[in-house]
Amino acid sequence: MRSLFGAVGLAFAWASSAIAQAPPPAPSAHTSYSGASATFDGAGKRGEWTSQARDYANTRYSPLNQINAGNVATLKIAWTFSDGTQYGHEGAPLVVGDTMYLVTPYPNIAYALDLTKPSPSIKWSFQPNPSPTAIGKACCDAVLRGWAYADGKLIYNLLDAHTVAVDAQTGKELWRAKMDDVDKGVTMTMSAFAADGKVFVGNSGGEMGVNGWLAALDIGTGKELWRAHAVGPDKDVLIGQGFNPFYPWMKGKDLGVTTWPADMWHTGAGSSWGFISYDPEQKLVFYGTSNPGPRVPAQRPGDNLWTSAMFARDPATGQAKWAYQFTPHDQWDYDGINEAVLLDMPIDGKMQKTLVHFDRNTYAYTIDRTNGEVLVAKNFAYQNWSTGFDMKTGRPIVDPALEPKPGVKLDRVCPPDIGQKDWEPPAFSPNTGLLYVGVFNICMGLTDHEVSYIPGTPYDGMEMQRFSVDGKDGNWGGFIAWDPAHGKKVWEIPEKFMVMSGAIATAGDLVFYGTTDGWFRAADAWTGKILWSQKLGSGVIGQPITYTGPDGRQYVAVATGVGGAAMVQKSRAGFPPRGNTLYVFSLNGDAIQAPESPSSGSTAPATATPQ
Amino acid sequence: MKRAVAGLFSLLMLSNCARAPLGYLDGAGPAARSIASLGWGLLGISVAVCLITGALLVFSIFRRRSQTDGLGGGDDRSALRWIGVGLSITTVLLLASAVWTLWTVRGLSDTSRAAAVTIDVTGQQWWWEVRYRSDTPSREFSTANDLVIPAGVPVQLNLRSRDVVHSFWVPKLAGKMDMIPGQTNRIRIEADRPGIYRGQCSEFCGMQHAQMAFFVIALAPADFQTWWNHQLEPARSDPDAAAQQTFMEHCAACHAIRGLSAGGILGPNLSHFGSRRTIAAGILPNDSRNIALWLRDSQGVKPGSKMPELHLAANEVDTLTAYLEGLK
Amino acid sequence: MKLARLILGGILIAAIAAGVTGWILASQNAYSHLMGAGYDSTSTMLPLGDVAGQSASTPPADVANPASSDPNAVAEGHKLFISMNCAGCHGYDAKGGMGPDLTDTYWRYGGTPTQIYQSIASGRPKGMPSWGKKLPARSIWQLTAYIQSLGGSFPANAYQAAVQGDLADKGQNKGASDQQ
Amino acid sequence: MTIEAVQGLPANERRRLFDIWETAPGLYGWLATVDHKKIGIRYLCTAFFFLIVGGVEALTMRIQLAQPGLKLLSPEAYNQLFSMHGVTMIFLYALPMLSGFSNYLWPLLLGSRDMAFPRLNALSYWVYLFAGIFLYISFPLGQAPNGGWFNYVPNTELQYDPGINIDIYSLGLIFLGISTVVGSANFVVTLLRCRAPGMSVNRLPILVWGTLTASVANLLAVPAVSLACFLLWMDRRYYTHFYAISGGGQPLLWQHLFWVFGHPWVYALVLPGMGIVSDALPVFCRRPLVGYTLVAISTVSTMILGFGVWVHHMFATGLPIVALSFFSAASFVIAIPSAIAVFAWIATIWTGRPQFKTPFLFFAGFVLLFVIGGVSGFMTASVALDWQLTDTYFIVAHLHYVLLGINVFPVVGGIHFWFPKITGRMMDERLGKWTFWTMFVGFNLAFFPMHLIGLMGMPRRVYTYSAELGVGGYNLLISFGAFLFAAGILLLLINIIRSRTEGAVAGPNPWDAPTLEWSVSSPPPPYNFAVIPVIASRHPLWEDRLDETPDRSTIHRGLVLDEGKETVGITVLDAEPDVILKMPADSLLPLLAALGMMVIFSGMLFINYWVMAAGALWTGLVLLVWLAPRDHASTERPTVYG
Repeated sequence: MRSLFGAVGLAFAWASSAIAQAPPPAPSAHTSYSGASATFDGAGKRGEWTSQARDYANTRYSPLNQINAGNVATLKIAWTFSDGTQYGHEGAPLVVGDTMYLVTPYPNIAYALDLTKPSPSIKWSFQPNPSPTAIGKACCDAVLRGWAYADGKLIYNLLDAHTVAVDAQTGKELWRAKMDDVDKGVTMTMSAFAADGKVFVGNSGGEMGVNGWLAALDIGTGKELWRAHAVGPDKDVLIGQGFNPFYPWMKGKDLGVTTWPADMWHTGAGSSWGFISYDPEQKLVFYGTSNPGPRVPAQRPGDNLWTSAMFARDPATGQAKWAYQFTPHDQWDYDGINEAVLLDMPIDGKMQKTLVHFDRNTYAYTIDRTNGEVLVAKNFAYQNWSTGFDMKTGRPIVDPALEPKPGVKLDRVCPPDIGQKDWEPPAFSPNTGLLYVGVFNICMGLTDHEVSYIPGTPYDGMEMQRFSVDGKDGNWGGFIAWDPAHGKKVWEIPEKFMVMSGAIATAGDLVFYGTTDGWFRAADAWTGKILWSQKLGSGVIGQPITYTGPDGRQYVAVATGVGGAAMVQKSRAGFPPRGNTLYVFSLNGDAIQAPESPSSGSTAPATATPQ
Repeated sequence: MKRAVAGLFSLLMLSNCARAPLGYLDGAGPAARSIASLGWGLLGISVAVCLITGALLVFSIFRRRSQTDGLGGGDDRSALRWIGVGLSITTVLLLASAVWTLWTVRGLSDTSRAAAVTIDVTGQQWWWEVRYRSDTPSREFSTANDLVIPAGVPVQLNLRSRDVVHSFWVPKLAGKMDMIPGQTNRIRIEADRPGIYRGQCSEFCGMQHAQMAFFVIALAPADFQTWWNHQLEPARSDPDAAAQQTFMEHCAACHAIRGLSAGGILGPNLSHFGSRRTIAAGILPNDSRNIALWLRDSQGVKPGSKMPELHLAANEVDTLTAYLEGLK
Repeated sequence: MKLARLILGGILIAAIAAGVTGWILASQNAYSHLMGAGYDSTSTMLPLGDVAGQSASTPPADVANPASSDPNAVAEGHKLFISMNCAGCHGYDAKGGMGPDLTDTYWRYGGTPTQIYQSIASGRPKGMPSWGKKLPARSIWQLTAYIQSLGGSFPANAYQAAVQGDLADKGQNKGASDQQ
Repeated sequence: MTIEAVQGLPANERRRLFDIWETAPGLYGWLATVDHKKIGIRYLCTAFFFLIVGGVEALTMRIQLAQPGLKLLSPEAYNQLFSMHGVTMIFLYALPMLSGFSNYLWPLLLGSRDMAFPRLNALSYWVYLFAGIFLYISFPLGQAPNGGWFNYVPNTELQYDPGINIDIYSLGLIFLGISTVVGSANFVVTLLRCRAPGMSVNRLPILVWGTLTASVANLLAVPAVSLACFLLWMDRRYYTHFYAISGGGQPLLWQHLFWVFGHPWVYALVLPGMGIVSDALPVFCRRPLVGYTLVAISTVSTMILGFGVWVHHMFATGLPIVALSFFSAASFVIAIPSAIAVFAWIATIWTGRPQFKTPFLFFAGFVLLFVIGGVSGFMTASVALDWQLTDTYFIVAHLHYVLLGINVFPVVGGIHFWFPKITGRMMDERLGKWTFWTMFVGFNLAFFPMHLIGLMGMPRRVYTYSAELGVGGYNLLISFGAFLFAAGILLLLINIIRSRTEGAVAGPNPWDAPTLEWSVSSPPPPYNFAVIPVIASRHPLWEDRLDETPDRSTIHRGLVLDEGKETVGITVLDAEPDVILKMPADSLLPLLAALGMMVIFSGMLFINYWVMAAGALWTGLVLLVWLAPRDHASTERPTVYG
């Protein structure tokens, strides 16, 4: 049976690589394309995966190489685990020591799985019982993008705008902090991010006219240390003396107020629901802010700072060091929440401390992370809203014909609201110097409707139809390798559906990613040749990880469970059913085996449920 | 004779017309004034033509004739010559009028003087949204049915419609300009001196077209700045939390008040409602009696209005009235 | 010929009389809809509470939508659907998004006019806000009329099926619930 | 119907002709007649009926507007009334009334026995009648059109007007358009082929010129509005986006299509009226019209220019200034042909010897109203001034001076003038004068003050107005005037009814008029002319007295054509006899075809495809029978009598 699977997988891998774009001539003797490197600070032990991105720099790179281009074809399912939930599964399981931590989408049940036993073996589970009201307030499915582990605690956000910390050993709730009011449309879907002794959380609800913020909580108590808003006066945004953005148009007093019509900033969104990164050397955290509210630009003339932007903040005080707005006066809901990958690389011969950010607006930015200067800004996929990029001002040049006007239909704006890359995080390999990222190939028909702010209802107004750039039967997505120093695409694997899963890269020169229609693939990091593919039970929009088990084997794990923004494709043929299952792979499917006789005395899993 | 008397009578009436609140034979700004002088000119020509032709007609009917039997009559050729003379005069008059018209149009479309303020006016069934534009977005705000402008300077208006075709008309200040969905028509108005000028929708726009009026209030430039700054402040917070709660429950889905989390855009923004002249688009003076009447019986006052019957309790009407009136 | 004229004249006069009377009556009638008359009495008849959660309680009478006789109701309801941000959750085509699809025949909380009215007026647990105070009864009935017009509504006689979420019943074996 | 009144032809011959041409008796004949005179009278009566209906609508509105803030009518009722008033007066009264005159008079004026296509003529009437009924069915349904006769989108799109009100309007106008186009084509071909020999273009009565240019204009203009209405119906019922900006449509497209039709149409409503005056006024001045050629040319040039001024209805829509300037200049220029006509009429009166008969009063009154309506039009032609004038009561005053002045006054004058020809009896002269003065005074009381309230800024199409405007007193006066005017119409009606039976017997030519229709008995025999006359001048009956040329028309000698229902067809330019045209007998086909179309349009109204298909099948079958091959014309030489 397994060999049959393998054969099918192999056959498919071969077939898929045949349809993949022909790779460019490989660089001689495998030298890094960009010369970029990362520090990998904050990563756990070599075989662990202790945070969503594995390290502070957001690389999703694992030094494991047991599985490599030579043997990946024999990868098989070792074990699976179903949690029974139906909403989209977007997070990466964490492996700390011998335990794997997994949190489901709403109702946000946490599971600890004991990896020393034949899996899955539930160590404990925890049911936080968030309010069901939150389901109807979450814009894009009742998802959760990840969870953090720090100081023996599993810390994560609940959909109903709470943050909860659970004892990683026992599954007992340690603290629960109410961060905002779900009745006003605030939900929390981002992954908590632990660094510098704090945990950082932000809100979702950019479609609901919320006021966006990022907060730092004390890991031990859940006490709020500071909260930085994205809109409003400088004292709310935590902009003070030390704030020094690179571009002059972002300097000035209370720009979070003056770039909005009177009082409109109160409902100006700018929520933070993407991944955070941290530079311990400079003591800066980096994160993006969402679209302005309402999504209809005609109702909010001005640049609408600090929405669709990125902040660099001091984790101790929250004070901003610099900020950069990717899409001033964001007219198409492009957001700026996508993550920053912190890399050092030579640009024009000079070594620079940079961050790389694939924006939903289809520009891939390489930015000096010390001051916010844009060093490279190039399109990583097709777009038509911008006719170019002004390197002097750091502003994209907008095509006036594609600026929406209420009630007037625009037939084709590319990309649509979800960009050509949404929140799904890229991976970086220091060997190739490339970033690997799932992208889209789509456009939208757009009609804006002026919209009322009614608390708890969408402050939205965008009527959209999304379709492939290439017409009716065209592909909706792909997976690319990107050279961040030169702003060039190195290779691309076209995919029928949007690629909404995260990617990882390994020292085995492999990259792993999943597709909306349920394929999980391994590709050669240098050439993009698909070396292995496996069809799974539902679509993959989660993030894979790789770890070393207690048995010394390298495993690759990914959770399926289609949902989230991928649901915009649900009416297309081949779209998979919902349903969440964790799949764990190993070479030949080997795993820890059950004892000879099924033990009746095996310990029942401990459950902790707040009553 | 009868015509002549009627003509004289009507001339007397015309000066009356000019003084009427919507009369445009007496302009209060440069644009309206240049049209008014054109109007007086063409009116003069018209009256003269009517009087002369009328006199010719009457005389031709009653003039004394030599008594001859049978058919025929005067000489066709001389008659044709007189027709030629009449035609020449007509042509000259028409040419002169056309030149005068085009000259006036040229003056009206002159934009060499920079506009002091740009205001978006958006027509909708059956009221006017007025939005003040600024290079500093935070100085922008919305109000309704009162168009406050600085006197003595040109004001640029961007006219749009949110539903059907409307037409923006302040006869004392400028001619009409239609508000057509999907396009922005631009017009300039200027008032010579502070004052209040009536405006009216003048394109049929559905059931309540008749009751879609507004007022232009021209202030001295300094007063205008004071007014603008005052408008930018959030609405005065009413100590009566019950009134705010009632407002949030029953009104906020359609009306906005800055400072509350009320952000409805279907109806006028009520942030400084208490300082407006009228309610329901220029049809009722803004006083507590009328506010209460409007809250109780909007469909009786303005049938078909988009303001629904709210079926409020009497005490709710009272608290809301006091609250709204207090939003100065 | 004379008879023909007489008959013709008679018909003409009768037609004019009928036309004028009809116009006065009908246009007054159409007007009364705009005034909102005729809605409030019905709304007070509606039982409050979560219909779907109380299968044991007596189901509410099959109240027909009082807006169904108003030719403008569906159009007005559609406008409200957009302007009250319903479309933000349920989609501009009402085929769902953040909120459920309103065009299919699956109803979480029942698909009769009364139940739809209830869902709008009182809200529902999974994030549906309550509109009972924000909107007058007439507007909610217009919204109900629009949602009924989407084709996913149950006919009134399939009421039991709506309550039980069982399409197979289709209201044919109404006695089934009595035997339970 | 005395055959003896006709001179020349022997009685048995006339009997034979009578038998050939007379409509069959009884109900069948009543439904199947193709006689242009009967159809013309039907047109006149139906249009007069709609005039009264539209008038009653106007009076109702005038009660509502008599004082500020009255609440007699709800806004919806008022909007339906003013829309139907416009639709009725413009579409169901003004043009059909003129078609009635032209239908009745054209063959008589041209010396023919019938129109070129008698069955089309009947079809045109039936379609008009059914379209009128179609439009008025909306009343008992309480859903009459309520978007004004101009029906601007998007106010009339489904989103803003969800009833069937506008569907009735758009389908009704398409339906009526069929009647107009068919009728116009018939007039044009009749002119080209069915004139009497010798009736060259320079001998045509001005009424013929007027109706001809109007008909050509209709052929070009009506398709525009039919298309506009069809697109609107598609927008409303099939969710297309011709006018909706949400789908890339253009609201201004409607205005362009509508006014490209609307403005020429207004001229089509007045040119035949001006023709009536140009033909009948000289009779009462006892001399031919001064400047016939000039007037004929001005008629045609008015129409041509009329196609180039439609944008003056859209001066305030934000079109580019250059375009506005062009259309403004064109609108000034169009005053010139009208001035020619006015000067010609005054010169005719001046050089003639007026006889103060009732028709003369109407025609002379018309000249004054024409001038007033003309100069107010001249004011609105000025683009800058129009920005103030448009959509105020000044325009209401202007258009009523134009449409009532140039259509109703000549029409009422024309009724007095041709009543003896149609019925054989004179109308009462004393009552006629009372009618004139009541109407004239009432008219000016009702509409002259509208200029003033327009200048005072009272907007049009409002169901009520504020007392602050200061126009309450004028409005009361206007309402009084309107009722006085209506009283005049009532007097006219009384006069018509009384004189039909009690009027003095008229004889063939009671006014001693010069044109061909007065050469036959009153009322004319079914075959019009016993022999086909040969025409030698513009004034066949005044030739001996005027003695302009040595040639004389031969009226009682000529072709007899008694082999069947026949008339003569001429060559287009020279008016030489060419063929003998076989005319169709009574036929139910026109009625049946019109009924079928009524079914189609009813199906379209309620979007019932079965009804539509049934109607289409029915109409198709009727047309198939209609078009079955038949002996149309014969080239045999006609026999000549005398």
